[in-house]
Amino acid sequence: MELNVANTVKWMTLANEKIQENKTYLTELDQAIGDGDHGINMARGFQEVEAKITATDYDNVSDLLKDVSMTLLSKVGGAAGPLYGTAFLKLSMAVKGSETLDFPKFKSGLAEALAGIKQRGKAEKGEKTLVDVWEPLVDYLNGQNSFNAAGFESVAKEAMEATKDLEAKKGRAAYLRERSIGHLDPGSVSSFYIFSSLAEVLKEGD
Amino acid sequence: MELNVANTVKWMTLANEKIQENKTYLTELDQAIGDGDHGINMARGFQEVEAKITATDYDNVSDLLKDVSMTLLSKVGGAAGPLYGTAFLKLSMAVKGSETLDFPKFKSGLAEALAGIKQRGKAEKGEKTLVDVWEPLVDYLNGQNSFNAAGFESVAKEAMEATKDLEAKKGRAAYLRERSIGHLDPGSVSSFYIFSSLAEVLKEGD
Amino acid sequence: MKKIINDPNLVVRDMLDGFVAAYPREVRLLPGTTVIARVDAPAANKVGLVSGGGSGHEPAHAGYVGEGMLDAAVAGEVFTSPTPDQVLEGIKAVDAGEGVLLVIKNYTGDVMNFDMAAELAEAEGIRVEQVIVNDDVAVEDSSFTTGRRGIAGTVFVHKLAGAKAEAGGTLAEVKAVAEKTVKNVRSIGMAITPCTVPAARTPSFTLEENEIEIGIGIHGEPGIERKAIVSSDDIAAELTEKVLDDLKLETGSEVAVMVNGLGGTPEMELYIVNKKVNEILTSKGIRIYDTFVGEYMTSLEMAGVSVTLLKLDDELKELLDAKSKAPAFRC
Amino acid sequence: MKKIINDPNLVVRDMLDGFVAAYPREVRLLPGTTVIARVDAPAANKVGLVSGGGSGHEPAHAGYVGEGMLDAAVAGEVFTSPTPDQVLEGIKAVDAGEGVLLVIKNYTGDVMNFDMAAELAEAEGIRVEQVIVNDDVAVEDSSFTTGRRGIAGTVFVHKLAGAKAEAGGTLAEVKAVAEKTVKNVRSIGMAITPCTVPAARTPSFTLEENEIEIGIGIHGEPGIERKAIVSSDDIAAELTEKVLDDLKLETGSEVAVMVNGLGGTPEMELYIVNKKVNEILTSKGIRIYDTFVGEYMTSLEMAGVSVTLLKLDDELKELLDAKSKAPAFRC
Ligand SMILES: Nc1ncnc2c1ncn2[C@@H]1O[C@H](COP(=O)(O)OP(=O)(O)O)[C@@H](O)[C@H]1O
Ligand SMILES: Nc1ncnc2c1ncn2[C@@H]1O[C@H](COP(=O)(O)OP(=O)(O)O)[C@@H](O)[C@H]1O
Ligand SMILES: [Mg+2]
Ligand SMILES: [Mg+2]
Ligand SMILES: [Mg+2]
Ligand SMILES: [Mg+2]
Repeated sequence: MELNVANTVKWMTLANEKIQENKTYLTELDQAIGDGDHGINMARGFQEVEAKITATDYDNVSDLLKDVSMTLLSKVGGAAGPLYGTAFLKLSMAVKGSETLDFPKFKSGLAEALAGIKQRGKAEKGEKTLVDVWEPLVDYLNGQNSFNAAGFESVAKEAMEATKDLEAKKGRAAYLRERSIGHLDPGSVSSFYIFSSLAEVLKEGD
Repeated sequence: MELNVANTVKWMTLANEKIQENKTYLTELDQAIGDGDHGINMARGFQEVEAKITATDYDNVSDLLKDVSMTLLSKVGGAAGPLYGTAFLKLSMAVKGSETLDFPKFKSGLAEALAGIKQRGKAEKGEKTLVDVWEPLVDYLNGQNSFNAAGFESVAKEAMEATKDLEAKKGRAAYLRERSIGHLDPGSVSSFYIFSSLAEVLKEGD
Repeated sequence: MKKIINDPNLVVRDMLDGFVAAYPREVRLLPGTTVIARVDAPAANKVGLVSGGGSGHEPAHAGYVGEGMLDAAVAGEVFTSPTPDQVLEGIKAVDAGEGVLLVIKNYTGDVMNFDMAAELAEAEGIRVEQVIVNDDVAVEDSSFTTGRRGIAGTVFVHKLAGAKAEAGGTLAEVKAVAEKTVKNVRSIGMAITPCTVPAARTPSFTLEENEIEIGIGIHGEPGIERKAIVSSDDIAAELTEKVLDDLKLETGSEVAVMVNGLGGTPEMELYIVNKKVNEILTSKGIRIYDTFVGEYMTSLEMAGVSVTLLKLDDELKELLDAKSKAPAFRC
Repeated sequence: MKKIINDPNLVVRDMLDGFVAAYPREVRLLPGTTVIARVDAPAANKVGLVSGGGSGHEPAHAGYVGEGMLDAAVAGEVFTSPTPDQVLEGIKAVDAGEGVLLVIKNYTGDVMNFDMAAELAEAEGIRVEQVIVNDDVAVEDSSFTTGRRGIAGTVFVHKLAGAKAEAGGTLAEVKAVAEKTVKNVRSIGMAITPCTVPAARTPSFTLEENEIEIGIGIHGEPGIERKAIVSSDDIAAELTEKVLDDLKLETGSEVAVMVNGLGGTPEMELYIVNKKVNEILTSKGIRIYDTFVGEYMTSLEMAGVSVTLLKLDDELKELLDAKSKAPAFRC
C-alpha cells in the first residue's frame, strides 16, 4: 500500500460521498440515542473537507491530512468534530516529512490517532464510541505486515456492528444507560464509512 | 300566559340544561367564525344563574330577572355577557313592581331588551348577531294578543336558522366578511335555546 | 389536547396565583378578583392606567403591570373579555383621585365590558377615559363594521401612556399620548399552527401540514389568506409591507419594531424574521430606533409571529426609553 | 416540519444577524464568526466571561451577553457544540488582560471543543479558566460516565459570575462564584411534545398523544420516564421533589426559582407550574428570594418545562440582584 496525495484525495472524496448519501441515516441513528445531528455535522464537515482539498495543491500527504483535521475541527462541532479532528491531526503528524504514507507509517499513525481520540474523549473500548471501531482496527493492523483491503474493511464492519450490543458509557448516548443497547453507535457508523472508503481506494490500487 | 317566580326559575333551569347539553356545539359554531368560546362562556354563565336563583327566595319576577342579569353580566364576559346582561336587566326593569309578568308586560319587556341589546352592541338587524333573533321575536309578538308557545318557538327557530345566510357586520365574525356566510351565528343559537326553553315552560302551563 | 394545566376551567385562576407568586415585590392580586395591580396601587398623585382582556395572551396583560407601565390588568377567561365588575375593581384600586385611563383592544366584547365598567366607575365619582387600540391591518378599517382589531401594538400603548402617567401627566395628557401611539402603531400577524382553548379541548381552527395563514387574529380569528408555507424572508417581507402600506412612512422616519411570537414559535425563528424586517426598513431609509423581539402578545400555544411598527417622534422616543419595572417589559 | 425559517442550513447565521440587528446598542457579531460579544468588548479591567453551546436554546446564550453577564457567547450549529476556533475568537475578543472564564455545559462535545479552545488561547498567552455546569438531576452523577448534563441552571451561573466579574472580581474570584453556583443549582425538565432540528426535518423523538417524558434533556436526550400526562400540579410536584432530593435544603434555606419554558409551552402554563412549585417550597419552609418564569434555556419548539432551584447565601443574593443589561435578563 501507499497513500499518496492523489489517492488520499480520492479517499476523502469517497468518504464524503458515503457520508452525504447516509446523512439521514446517521442522523436517525443519532436521533435514537443522541440528539439527532451526527449526519448533519459529518455531512457539513466532509463537504468542506472535499472543497478544501480539491481546491489545494499538496506536496505531501501530511499537509493534506492536516487540512482534513483542521477542516473537521472547525466545521463539524459537537463531539465528533474534536475527535475526528484530533485523529486526523495525529495521523498527519505521524507521517510528517514523508511525501507518501506506507503501511508501517499508516499503522503507527492510526495507533497515534486512536491514542488521541482516547485522550481527548476519555473513553475506553467497550463504551460505545468511536473507540470501538478504531481500536479493533489498530489491533488488527498490529498483526498484519501489509494492507489487506478486504480484511481491513471486514474488521471495521464487524466492529461497527458490534457497537449495537454495547451499553453506552460515554457521549450523549450514556444518558440512556441500558436503553442504549440495541442501537448502533452513530460515530462508529461514520467511522466505518471513512474506513470502508479507504479500503475501496486501496483495493483499486491493489 | 303568566311568568311567575316558579316558572321563571323553570325557564332558566331548562335554558341552562340546553346550553350545557349544547356547550360543545355552541363552541364549535364559534370556532368556525369567532374565537371558540361561546359555549364555554354561556355554560359558565347559566350554570351560575341556576345556582344563584335556586338558592334564593324571590318575591317577584323582576328581582329574579335582575339576578339573572347580574349573574350573566359578571360571569359570561366577552360580547355575550354584556348583551344578555343588558337584555335581562331591561326585562327586569320593565316588570318592576309587579309580582308576575303577563303577556303585555312580557311583550314590552322584550322590546325594551331588544332596544338595550341594540344600543349596547350598536348592531342593527341583518348583521348576524343576537339582534337577528330578538328583533323578529319582538316583531312577531307585536302582532299577537296572547302567548302562543308553538308560534313563538317557530319564529325563534326560523330567525336563528336565517342567520346562516347573513354576512356578519358586527362582532368577531365580521372579520370574516363574506366568508361568514353559511355559518349559523353562535349567539343566535344560544338565544334560540333561551327562547325555546321559555316556550316549553309556557307550553306546560297552557 | 396536551397542556401543562390542572382543571381547564381554572387555568386563569391558577395562572394568576402563579403570577403573583413570582413577582410579589411588583404586583398583587386583588382578593376575590382577577385583577393584578401594582403592589403600591393606588400610586399617589398619578393617573391610573388599567388594561386587560381575555387570558391566553400572556405576558399580556398582567406582565405589563408595574412602575412605568400599567397600574392594573384585568384578566378575563381565556379569549373572553373580563366582566364589568372586575374592570370596576381594577379602576377603583388604582384611582388616586387623578382619574383613570382604560386601554382597550378593539373587540366588541372588550369595548362593551370596559364601557359598562367606566359607566359604573363614573357613577362612583371616578373620572374615567378610554382609548381603543386597533393596530391590526389585516382587518379593514371601516366605520360600517367593528373596525380593526387590537393586537401586539397595544404593548406600546401601555409603555408610552404608562411612562407619561409615571412622569406625572394629567389624565388628558396621558390619554393624548395613548391616542398618539394608537395613531402611529400598526401590526399584522400570521400563524403556522393553531391554538386550543383549554376548556374547548379542540383546536380553534386547523391548518394543513404545509399551510400558513396571513393576518390571523390573536384569538385565532381568520386572516386574509391561507397559502403554502414560504420562507421566513417572504413572510417577514409580506407582513412588513402590509404594515408599511397602511402606516405610510417617509424616508428618514424613525420607528420602534416589535417582532412578537404568538406562543409556540421559538425565539430563534423570531430573530430570523427580525433580520429581514430590519433589512427592509433599512433599505427604505427608515431608521430603527429600538427593536423588541420576543413574546409580548401571544395566542396560547399558537405558532406564528406578528410584526409591529410604531412611528416615533421625540416625545414618544423619550417615553419609550423611560424606566419600566413591569415583569414582562423591564428597561 | 413547519418552521419560520429560510435555508435550514443557515438558521444560525440568520438568527445571529437578526439578533445583533435587534440589539446594536448592547452587542455586536464578530465579523466572520458565530460569536456575539458585548459592544464594548474587551471591557477594560475586567475578567472576561465566555459561554456558548449549540444553537436552538435561545435566548441562550447570546441573550445573556451584556453588561453584568457574559462578555461573549459562541453559537454552534443547532444542538452542536461550537468549534474550538470560534470559541478562541470569543476568548480573544473579551480578554482585557485579566483572564477569561469559560462557562461550559457538561456535554462531551462542549467540554472537548471549549477545552481545545482554552489550550489554543493559553498558547497565545491568555489566562483561561473553565467551569462545567451540570445541574440536571435527571442524570446520575457518576464518575464512570459523562455525568450530569448542564441545562437551565447555567443561566444563574452566567448571572452570578457575570455580576462578580462586573464588580471587578479577579479570575480566581469569578471562578469561585461560578463554582459555588454550580454546587448550589439543580434542575430537571419534562416534555410534552418533541422538537425538530431544522436540517434533520423530522422530530428528534416522538411522544404519544397522551404521553409526557420526565427528565428530558434540552437536546431531546431521553429522560427518566415516559408516562401518561398528569396534572400540572403533579408535574410541578414531581420535578420539584426530584430537585429537592438532590439539593437537600433545610427549612429556612433561601432559593431562587426558575420555571423555564422549553420553547413551545405558553407562558400561561409556566405560571400554573410556578404556582405549585411556590406552594411546595413554602410548605417546606423554604424561602423564595426571587422567581424567574419564562423562556431562558429552550429546546427549539419543544413543549415542556424545567424547574431550577438555586440555593442562595448573602453573596449570591447580592450578585443575583446586581444590574444586568443582557437583552434576555434585564434587571
Ligand atoms: N467521549 C467520547 N469518546 C469517543 N467518541 C465519542 C465520545 N463521545 C461521543 N463520541 C462519539 O461521537 C458520536 C456523536 O457525535 P455527534 O452527534 O456529532 O456529537 P454530539 O453528541 O455532540 O451531538 C457518538 O456516536 C460517538 O461515537
Ligand atoms: N355588536 C353586537 N351586537 C349584538 N350581538 C353581538 C354583537 N357582537 C357579538 N354579538 C353576539 O355575540 C356572539 C359571540 O359571543 P361570545 O363568543 O361569547 O363573545 P366573543 O365574540 O367576545 O368571544 C355572536 O355570535 C353574536 O351573536
Ligand atoms: Mg449528536
Ligand atoms: Mg367567542
Ligand atoms: Mg371571546
Ligand atoms: Mg449535538
